[in-house]
Amino acid sequence: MAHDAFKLDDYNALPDEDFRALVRRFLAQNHPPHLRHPAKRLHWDDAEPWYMILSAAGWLAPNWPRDHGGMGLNPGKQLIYVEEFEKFGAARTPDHGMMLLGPLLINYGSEEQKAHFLPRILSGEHIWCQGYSEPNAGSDLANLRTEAVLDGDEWVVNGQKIWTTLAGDADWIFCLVRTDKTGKKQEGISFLLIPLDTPGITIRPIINLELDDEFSEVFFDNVRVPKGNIVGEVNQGWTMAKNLLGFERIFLGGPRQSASALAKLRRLGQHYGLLDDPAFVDRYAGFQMELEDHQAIFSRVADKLRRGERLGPEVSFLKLNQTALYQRITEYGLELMAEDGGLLAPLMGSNDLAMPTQFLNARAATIYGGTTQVQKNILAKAVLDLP
Amino acid sequence: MAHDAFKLDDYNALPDEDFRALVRRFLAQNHPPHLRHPAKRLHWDDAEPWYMILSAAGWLAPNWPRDHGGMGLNPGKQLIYVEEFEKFGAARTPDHGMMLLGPLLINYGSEEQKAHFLPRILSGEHIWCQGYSEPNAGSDLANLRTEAVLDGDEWVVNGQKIWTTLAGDADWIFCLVRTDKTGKKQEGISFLLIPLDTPGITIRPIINLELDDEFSEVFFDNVRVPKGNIVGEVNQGWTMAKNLLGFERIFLGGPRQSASALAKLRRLGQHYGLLDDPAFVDRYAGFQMELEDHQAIFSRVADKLRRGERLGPEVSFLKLNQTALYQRITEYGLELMAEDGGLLAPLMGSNDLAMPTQFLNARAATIYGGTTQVQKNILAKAVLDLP
Amino acid sequence: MIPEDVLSSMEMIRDSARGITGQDLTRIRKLRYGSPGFDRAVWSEICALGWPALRLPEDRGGVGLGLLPYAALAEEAGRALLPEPLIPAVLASALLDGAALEAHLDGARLVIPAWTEARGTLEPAGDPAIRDGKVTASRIHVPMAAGADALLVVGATQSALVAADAPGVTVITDETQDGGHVAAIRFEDTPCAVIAADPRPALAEAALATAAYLLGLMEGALDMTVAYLKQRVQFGKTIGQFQILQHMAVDARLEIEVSRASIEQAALQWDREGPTPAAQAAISRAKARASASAMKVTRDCIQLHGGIGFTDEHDIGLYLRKAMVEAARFGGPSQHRARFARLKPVMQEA
Amino acid sequence: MIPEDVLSSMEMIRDSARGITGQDLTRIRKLRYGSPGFDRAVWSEICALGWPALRLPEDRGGVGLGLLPYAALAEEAGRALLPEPLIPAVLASALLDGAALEAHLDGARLVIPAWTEARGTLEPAGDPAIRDGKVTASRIHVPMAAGADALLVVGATQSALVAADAPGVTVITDETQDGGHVAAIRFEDTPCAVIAADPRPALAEAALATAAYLLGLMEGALDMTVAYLKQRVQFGKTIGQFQILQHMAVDARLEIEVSRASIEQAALQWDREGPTPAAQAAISRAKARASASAMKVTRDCIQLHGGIGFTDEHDIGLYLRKAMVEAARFGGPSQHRARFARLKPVMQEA
Repeated sequence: MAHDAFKLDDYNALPDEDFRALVRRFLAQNHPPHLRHPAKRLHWDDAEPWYMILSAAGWLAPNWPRDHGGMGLNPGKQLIYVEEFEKFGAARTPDHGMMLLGPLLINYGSEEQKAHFLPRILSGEHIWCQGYSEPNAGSDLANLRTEAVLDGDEWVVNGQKIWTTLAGDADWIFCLVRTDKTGKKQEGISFLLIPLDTPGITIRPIINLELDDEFSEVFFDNVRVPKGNIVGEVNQGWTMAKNLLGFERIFLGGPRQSASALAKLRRLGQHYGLLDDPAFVDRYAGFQMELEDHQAIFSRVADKLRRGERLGPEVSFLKLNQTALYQRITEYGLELMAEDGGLLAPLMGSNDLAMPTQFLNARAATIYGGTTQVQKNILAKAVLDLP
Repeated sequence: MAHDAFKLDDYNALPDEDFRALVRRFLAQNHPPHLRHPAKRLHWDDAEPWYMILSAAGWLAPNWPRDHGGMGLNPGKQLIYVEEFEKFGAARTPDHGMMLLGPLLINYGSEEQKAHFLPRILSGEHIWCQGYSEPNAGSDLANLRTEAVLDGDEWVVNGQKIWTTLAGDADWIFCLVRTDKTGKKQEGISFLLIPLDTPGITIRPIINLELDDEFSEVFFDNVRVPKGNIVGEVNQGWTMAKNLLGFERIFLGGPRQSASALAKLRRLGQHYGLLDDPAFVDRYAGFQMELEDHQAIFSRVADKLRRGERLGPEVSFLKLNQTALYQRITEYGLELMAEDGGLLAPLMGSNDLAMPTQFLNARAATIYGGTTQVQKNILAKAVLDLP
Repeated sequence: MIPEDVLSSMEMIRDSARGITGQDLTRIRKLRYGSPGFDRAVWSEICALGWPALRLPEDRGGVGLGLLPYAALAEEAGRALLPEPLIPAVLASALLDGAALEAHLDGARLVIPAWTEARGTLEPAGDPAIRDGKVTASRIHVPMAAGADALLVVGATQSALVAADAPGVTVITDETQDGGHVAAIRFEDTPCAVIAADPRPALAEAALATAAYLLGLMEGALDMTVAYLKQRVQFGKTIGQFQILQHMAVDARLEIEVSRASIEQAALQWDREGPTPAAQAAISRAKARASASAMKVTRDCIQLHGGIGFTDEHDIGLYLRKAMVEAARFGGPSQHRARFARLKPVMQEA
Repeated sequence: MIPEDVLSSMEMIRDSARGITGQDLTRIRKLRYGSPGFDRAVWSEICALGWPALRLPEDRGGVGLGLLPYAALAEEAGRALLPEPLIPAVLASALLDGAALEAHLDGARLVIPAWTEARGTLEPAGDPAIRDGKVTASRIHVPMAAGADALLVVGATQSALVAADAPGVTVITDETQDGGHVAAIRFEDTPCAVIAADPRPALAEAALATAAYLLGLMEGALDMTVAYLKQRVQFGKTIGQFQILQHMAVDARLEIEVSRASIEQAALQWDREGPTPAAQAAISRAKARASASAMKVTRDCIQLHGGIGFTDEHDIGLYLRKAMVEAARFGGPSQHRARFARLKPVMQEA
């Protein structure tokens, strides 16, 4: 593939519309067709070819600076990149290294850490997963208890992480661990990098409602990690992790899920011969209007990024709005299917009609990444200034 | 009118179906036709003829014992009475004397109080209103501050009541007043009877969203009331008032409001020629099903009364369900009217089409008699045993 | 008001049901996604208790109970997520007779009805084509067909009884979300016995029983959820202290209360007056309500559980998956709303 | 993205609007249920600021601003519950010309358009019958007609301008919930001047402006409500501490955020590409959203106020009453959903 055609010295110098066209062309020419609009989060085995294409083209890390091997996009260009990937239905790769760890290392890592880890993320040598949540630290993340105790030159880690996405595919995990039990809960948390092949680590897949093994539990039993695997200062992990919420927050509020559900609803309407049924058309139009409204509010927030403004807590409105819409589309779709909605396999074997799976997937949307209820608590205080 | 035909020695001896037929006959023969399905709560001037008919027939107080001039109905028969009055669309009279004060006097009043007040309620000589809520004691009623201080043989009352229904029509008010400021809020509250022509009382009507003066504020400025006007023991008013919640609680959850709104919706459908419109028919059928479901749950709770069981906190489900339905019917009705929904006067001058007024009225339904939010708080604890 | 004797037979049948259904969902979980997806030994116990004969008059070998006790039984079945095909079997009982009925009732030869050619309807398919004692027809969404000894090809006025292993029977089985399965079945010149009967009243009863099954399912889901709310701690509080979660649980309880009232009222009316249009409409109302409520309640129960609710390991998901299947069986909310509207036109009632 | 120069003209017009609308609702309350229901002196100020000329190109005596700044102005008008007939006047401006336009713009002769014969539509009525310079027609729901100097009888391709006191004009005025009024008007051989114009683009702009008015109204209602939540004490807490009330307020804020985005996006698209089907659809989307959101937000604001919210004395009710009128003007949610579906058939877009 002619990757070089997509390697520019300064993407930011392109007019927005030209860059947008470039992204579209890139996707059209490079994205594996069979991976478009995947019904589930892809495992590494399936995603690897696409990951390596992105890697080879230098398109893997739009948000990293150029001198670390990223595309160095400014916020406006990052948005266009995301928007076009979403619109195209591009598959998400196991991207925790690029999306979360990379920016953290770039901001807080030692030169040695940057030099060692960043290239290996880009090359696909290290696939990362994230160890934040614990059984008793979900919505209340600061309650985490997995602890790391210094013993000579090593941290000894004991505890358990949960909801670790694609842990089975990963080589490394970045964790928030407790390194000090005195003081406030948010203090005494550090950011630690752990190779998953270290003795004492057990990974147990969790089957989710989609009957898929996207998540795992990760157990740490006297896992010994070199002292230097801490990123930034000891006990500063919470602050660092919070500060990094930026680029990926807008991802959580993108229209992708609702758009995908609405596309399925349209296919179902076609399948059942309802495209001229007034009741169906009315419901469909209502959902399409809501989706376009969501795209409008998403663009409005994106415009803030483009103007170089920092995203405030109100970015959470995107997730609230999108996930609620996503759920309602799938609920209607499921009811529309009548008895077919109870079938386990996709109707006619077609992912385009797999509304029951999408319905189940939508259940998670209001739980992960901050439950709807917790987000509203935060918004009440942060945006409406309620007590 | 042949009232005597409806005077029986023992209504409870009649089989239920016979009694039901009797109530229907009574209403058909005696209820003033122009007062059926009133759009608003009737003032005394309008309600008086109907009140006097009930009084003359001995049908005013279904819930009072016969030896106090009531009908002496058992719970099952009371239900039938209420159900048939609701079904018929019988007008509610200013009935606080019969509904609330009467049972309280019968249970807790002195012989002298019973002998004096009960006959005057029945005869229409005394029309009563209720003084419970205050500006800072709404949902949190126990917070009430209107105080009565004993000065010789008189209570001196100072303070303010609000949301007093039909105060302007009443001769007397029964109040919860604070007689002791020490101890818990619920203690130190007494039940006091006050003639509204006592010097120092000012009544100020409050115009509500329906632009109607159903409610008033009542101000007490050194109002002197005879010591003997306390009902029951001093400082026991809260307990007495709470204990009396029975017969009238089921009233709050009856289907009347939703039934009335649905009847208007049907008339509107007719008026706009929508009775064959599939979208209208679908929505209408949905509401009718919900109304019948409500009637089913209402009957189920009523059956408990019939079996002589005491109504628990779950009776509040009736009000929650009915008021939510009532609001949704009127919201749909209003939207159906399009620009006509913005008109102040009833369409075509017909109360049968007065959906905007009904819509506004429905706003109050989830506020008065315990807001939806406060009721759910109570139910969470009382029914689900949540902490 | 439900008569005292009916109330007590409802209590009795509930007790007997609890004996079968057990205390937890371990058995249910084990049977999922297997074949036939239910336990034939449990089915024998069920037959021994006379459940498939519940609605049959005593002169047909039945127990002669009303629809209300049947609903109470179905509710208990739903609370336990019973996978055994109780409701299809009761439907078959209503249509069978003679030796076939006897074998069906004693559990020796389980008959599953195949009554529809279309999704989203309570109307039976047209009569199957029967010539020279052989039936040709297609049916879809036949529940638990892989566990049947015989199939009843139900038509609007006559039905055909065939052995499951008879020639000309082609079964395509699809798994369902709850761990059970349904079949699309083609009958091609399959030897059969012909039975004349109108299946509509029995189909309406099946709809009502399914509503009751969903009611029990909601109760089970909410009970589990309320227990979780009292136990799970976040932000230093049991999460049941959070007002927003309390109100979600109260809303779920209300859905259950209304569903119960709707179902019991419909069954009472049916037992009193038979399949009148009003009683038919009441059944549609109850099924529409229970289907919609069950979906809402089980969805909200997942949300109230948070992350753990999205795992297949936690039992709360079993209720949602079962609701996904049963909410649509014998008609879902929109079909029953349309049926109600046909039975009770707008202008008919105040 | 909104261009910088448009953003700054939006800011300017907002500032100028705030100069007119004042800080509280005392004036609004006084004008309710009177005739003409608005203040002619304020109207003169409004004209002096050039608002009715806002959308007109400069060569027609206008300000030449886009739909986005107009929406910003309408939003401020809505926040203040402005009773003066701004949106009808802007609609008239688009259709008038010559001396009539001039007199309309400078406030000397206010023209109110009468464009519909039916409720629930954004389609103009058919052309009025005009013979020998005299018009015969009927129009309904003409806003604030009692305050008009002239009426424009709008038709699909031509319109007729008549003096309000011309012979043959019969006006039946009905009060509206917000304290304003509308008229059903019969024109019978009324002398008129004829104007040829297609009113549809201007009607679509009026729909978008009404959406923006509703947006401002929601903002005003929620601001007042959030202030109340911080001040009202019950059970020993400011009620804004109760999670359930917090979430209701957050939900209202979300409705507002989405309405704003929808409105601004539709206006931006219209300013860019003119009345294309896609831009028309975007306006329908924005109006449907704002109408539905405004009803929901103002209803919930009443609930959040509790008892005091149900009194006419408290200002929060003014927002609900205004929403009851404006939500339906130039089409409500169901009409605009249908219009959207016509403009964007199901299969058209992903």
